[in-house]
Amino acid sequence: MDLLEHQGKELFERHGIKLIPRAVAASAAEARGAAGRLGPVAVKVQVQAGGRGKGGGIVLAKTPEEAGRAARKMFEDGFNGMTVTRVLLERLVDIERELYMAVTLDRAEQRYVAMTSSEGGIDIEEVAATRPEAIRRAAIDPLLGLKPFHVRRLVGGFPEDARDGAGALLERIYEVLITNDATLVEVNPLAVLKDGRVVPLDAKVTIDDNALYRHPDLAEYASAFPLEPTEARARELGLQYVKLDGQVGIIGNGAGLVMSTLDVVQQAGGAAANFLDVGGGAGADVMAASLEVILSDPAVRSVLVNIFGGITRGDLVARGILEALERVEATVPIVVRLDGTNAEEGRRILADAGHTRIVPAATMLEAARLAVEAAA
Amino acid sequence: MDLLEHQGKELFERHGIKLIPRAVAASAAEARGAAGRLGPVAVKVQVQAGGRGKGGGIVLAKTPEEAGRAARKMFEDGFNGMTVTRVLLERLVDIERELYMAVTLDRAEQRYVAMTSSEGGIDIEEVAATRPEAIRRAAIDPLLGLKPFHVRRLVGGFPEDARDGAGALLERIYEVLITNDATLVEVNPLAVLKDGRVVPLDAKVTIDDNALYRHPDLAEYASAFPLEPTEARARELGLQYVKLDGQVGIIGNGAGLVMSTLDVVQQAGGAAANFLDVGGGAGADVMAASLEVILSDPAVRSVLVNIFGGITRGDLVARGILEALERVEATVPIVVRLDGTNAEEGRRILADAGHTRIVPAATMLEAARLAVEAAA
Amino acid sequence: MAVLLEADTPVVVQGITGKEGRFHTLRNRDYGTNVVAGVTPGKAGEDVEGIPVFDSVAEAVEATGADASITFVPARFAADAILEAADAGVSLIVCITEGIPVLDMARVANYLRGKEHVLIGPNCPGLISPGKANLGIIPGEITKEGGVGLVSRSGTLTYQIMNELTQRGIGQSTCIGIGGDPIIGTGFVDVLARFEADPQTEAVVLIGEIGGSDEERAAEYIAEHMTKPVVAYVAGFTAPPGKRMGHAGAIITGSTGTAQAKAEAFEAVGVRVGRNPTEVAELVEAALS
Amino acid sequence: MAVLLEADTPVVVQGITGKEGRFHTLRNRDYGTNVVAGVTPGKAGEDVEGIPVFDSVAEAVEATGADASITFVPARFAADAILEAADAGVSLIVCITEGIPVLDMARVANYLRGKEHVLIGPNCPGLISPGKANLGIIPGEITKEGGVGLVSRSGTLTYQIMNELTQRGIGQSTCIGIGGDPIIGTGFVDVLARFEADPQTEAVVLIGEIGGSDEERAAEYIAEHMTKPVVAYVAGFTAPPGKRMGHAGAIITGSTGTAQAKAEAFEAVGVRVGRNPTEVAELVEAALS
Repeated sequence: MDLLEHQGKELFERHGIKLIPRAVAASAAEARGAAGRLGPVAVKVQVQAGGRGKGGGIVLAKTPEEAGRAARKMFEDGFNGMTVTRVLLERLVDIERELYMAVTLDRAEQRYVAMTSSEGGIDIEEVAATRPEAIRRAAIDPLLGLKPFHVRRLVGGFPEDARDGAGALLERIYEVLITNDATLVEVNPLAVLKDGRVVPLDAKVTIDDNALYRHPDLAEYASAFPLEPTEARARELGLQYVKLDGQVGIIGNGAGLVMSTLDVVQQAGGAAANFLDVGGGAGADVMAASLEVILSDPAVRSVLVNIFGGITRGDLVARGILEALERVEATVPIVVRLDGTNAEEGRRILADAGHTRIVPAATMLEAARLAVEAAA
Repeated sequence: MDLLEHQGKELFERHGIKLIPRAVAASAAEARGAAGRLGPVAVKVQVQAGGRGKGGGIVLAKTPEEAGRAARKMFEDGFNGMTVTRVLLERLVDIERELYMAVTLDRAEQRYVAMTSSEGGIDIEEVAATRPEAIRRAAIDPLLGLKPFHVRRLVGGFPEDARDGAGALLERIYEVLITNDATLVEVNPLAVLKDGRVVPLDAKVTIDDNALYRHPDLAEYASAFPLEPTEARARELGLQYVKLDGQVGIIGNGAGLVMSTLDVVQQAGGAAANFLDVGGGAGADVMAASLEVILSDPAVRSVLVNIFGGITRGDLVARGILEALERVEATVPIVVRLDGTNAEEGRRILADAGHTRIVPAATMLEAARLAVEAAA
Repeated sequence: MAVLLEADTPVVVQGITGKEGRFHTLRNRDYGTNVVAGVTPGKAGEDVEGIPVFDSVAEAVEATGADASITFVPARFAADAILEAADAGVSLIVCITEGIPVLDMARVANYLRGKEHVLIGPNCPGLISPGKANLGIIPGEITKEGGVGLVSRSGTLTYQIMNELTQRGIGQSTCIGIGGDPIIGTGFVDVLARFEADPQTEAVVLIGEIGGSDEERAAEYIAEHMTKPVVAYVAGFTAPPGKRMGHAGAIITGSTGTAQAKAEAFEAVGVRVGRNPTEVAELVEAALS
Repeated sequence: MAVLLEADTPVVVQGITGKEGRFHTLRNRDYGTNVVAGVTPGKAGEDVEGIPVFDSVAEAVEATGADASITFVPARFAADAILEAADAGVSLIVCITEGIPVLDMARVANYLRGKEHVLIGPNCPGLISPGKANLGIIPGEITKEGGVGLVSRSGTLTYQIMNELTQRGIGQSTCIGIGGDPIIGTGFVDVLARFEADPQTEAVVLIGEIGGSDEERAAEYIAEHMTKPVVAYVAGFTAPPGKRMGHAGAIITGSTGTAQAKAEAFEAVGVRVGRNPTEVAELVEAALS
């Protein structure tokens, strides 16, 4: 779960990290009022994505009126196709220098990695690609934690009078990561102010969804994220759903199989309308809910159900499809391919039902071909 | 550093462990007063040693008067030769069963070990020797800590209704160990009361001396420990000194060499009056102080200085000896054996001084022989 | 000789009395797996269709000599269950559980580093040595004993490809689902090394997916160390790229993590990549003939 | 060939600009040790008599190829210094510092377990391969190149016995002070295995002392694995037994930890035990003739 900047900063403050005076606004009026209190500000669009600096998502405003106008435009226009419900206003400060600091999971090494660069700002990936020596890294074993020698090494490339402040901050950043089950905490830029303070100007925090059960406070942050209506419905039902651009609605079990189904649909000349993984051991209820979600998407012209049973049982899948069709009217063909555990029984159940919209398929490739043809 | 029982229990309470109502008394009058508030009590002598139960160090008292008398006797008699300056009074409780629980360092395995037994009480070592299966053990890697599976396994042999309470206590005990740099936390007996509570009746806690710098609160506990006068003087001067029963005062550098010197003195027919290690890199000051301490012990009939220089320099050792002899009058012979770094210069310095009490020796064995002869 | 799991490997099941644990334990035993014990704290003395239940893995190992464990316990207790199995000394630990926090697994993985235990998973279907033993949730009936070693980050996609192989009459030595979580115990490279060393295995199928750089590392390893033919599949060519927050991840891997990049990494070292599961089976057939 | 330390082993000194660090670094270099770098945070660019100083071990290793480190930093920073050396990838880490909290060392020891680094110490005099290199505070002038491998928990007692050997004309392959702290990196058994494998070493002297059960474990190892003659010494026959608080320690070791028990453990497996340092040298002389 990617936190919005203002949520990440809230988290920073809870861990004793000092920040620049700021306020969150949910309307242009609120933004104008906050700017009145803060003075000249940066108005920053709050979206779960990077690239705001380049994309016009950060606007400097000298007066409350300018801040209000900038906020209004953000709320009205959104950002890169994303809905905007919050902006952050932050008092303008005198920046001496911009640095970079991050701690993140390194899955290949099974460790965390702390990184710093004295070349902060928006182009850190290019710095990494073209001048890797400008980025210092340290692998951190979570059993040991961030040690003083790591910190010394990581801040050793910073301007000398920023090292102590940056070192203390890095220790807090690591604490933020570990105590909140984050997989990424990134500060870019990390500002050295003219008065010598070292302050995070941005905060990118990603929380491990699997660990949200031990952070109910963070789980609540999710309610602030804007969601597309079908996605919202899918989330309510506990389904792994992502909306895509095509016309073939996809339901499968297991992320790998679903991704493979998307690929095969494309190879057959079609395009998937969504990614929907019912997960392991889905019963009739989940199948029915999934089909309902897919059929509620007006872009869907055909549906492909691709189930390879392991824990998931073919007979329950078949019953779920029939159940859904009693509740929702299907105006498009539903190609069903069942294999694995109890698949034969499932196929028989569907054949017996004799529903006109259901098209059986023997293989995954055949199913893709039939679904694409039906959507054409 | 071994904490007194009442100090250990204070530490337990700081970590949220519930204990039986109790009070510390430094006089018979205080004991009587405390017993008046507590009701029937156990009066427990406070010494840095075990074996109190068998040795008469725990007396049950029904009335304040009985408690006062028991305390007076403890203050007057001491315990197994140790001075007693404090007693602990603890309200008598109804005990259903006595268990055992400990966490300690296992140096051979470089880990900590948690141990439990449902046969608590004074004879736990005999239980371990005769029926090892009655003791459950779990090795704990300090990088991982005590995990739920350890706890389940360790309390699995306890009476079923005591397991939850004992498990929670074990987690606290481990916390006490780790957060206070203890090398031992032992609870014997751990009582299951008739009302179902699981409560430590004793608390043996050993703190790592090397870690005292990060626990100033614990370091202060040491001021409550009674010390033999020569030991007190040695501690003031920062020397590793232990009083022994013989007549040959020993000064050496390095614990191994000093122990070896003690052994060689015994092989020569004598007995050491003390163990004194000046440590690595001792200069003239430390040597002078050491000699002063040794000469202040009336039992000492001769002194053996055995120095093998590494960091320690023979010339500084020689100067230290001469310095001490200017301050204190030596009434006994001082056999000096110097080897290693700058030993030749040291020997020359001593020879030039021509002090009548100084007896040079060429080897360790010769030095032992000379010192034993002089003490005879 | 298969890899990691043999017909006589004695297995203890952690979480045996739960619904899933019980179901798959009995399926595994029916397949031929030597299930000797189960563990559910507080249920010592009970049995599951004749399989004795113990309070702890240590007690189960002591009583039965179990040398492999499989765990079905819920996510918030699963890391502890893995550590318990390691502490009890079993050689092979299979964790089916999905949803374990990544920090828990990072700690477990670093604790196991340099130790002798092999961890498969978590969030994986387990492994099967067809005709010998099945440890996990892979449907045994779609497999067939033979010479193809299969290793995969995916679950059901693996079944799909196993099925395609079996339908063509191509058997498997061992099929291992290593799991799709960010931190897993055994990775592609470890399994590839085992297949290379295994006399029964004649060819290898590797099934990857988008994200991370495990496939790129596997390709490097294959180029340097594998003599047996390897056929790869990568899922997710048309998967949505996903919104990206920070840059740190990209800086670390130095890889885009796309299916395209992974397929190219394989092809660059001469590993043939199937466009879909059916083509994978065709390529394996060709490699073996 | 000596053990662990050769004439060309490139060494980095942690804490080189401190009083002790500087003194012993220069003594070691004078002896012949290949000291290539020093580390003191914040002093990069300085030098100590021509030895370049770096801010971190990683930078020193990168610039000079150092493969061994020795640390003289104060106790409260020493565990971090050891970890820094390990992180920088040096093979041999020698820690002279005394007074390191045991919990710090317990963490370090468990972190290093299963990794390739060899840690000698802490609270030890280091090691010397006479005639080749000296890494630590052992006085080089009392040693002589030859065939006796010496391993000891004690510092000055080791010098005493080395001196007795040298005075008899008996040279040493490598002398290793493993340190007397409750938790140390390399123990007797590791060193014995190295001496057994080292062609230069013809006989071994083992110097133990009261406490713990390392000597008992060493005796077991010698009985099972050593073909070369071993002479032992144990200090502390007349040492005060020490007041004992709890019982947990005794339960763990199952040993009394006395010098008597240790000497008997050695003699039970045919290892001769000298009654004093002089007798140790005599026994070695006899074993070699």
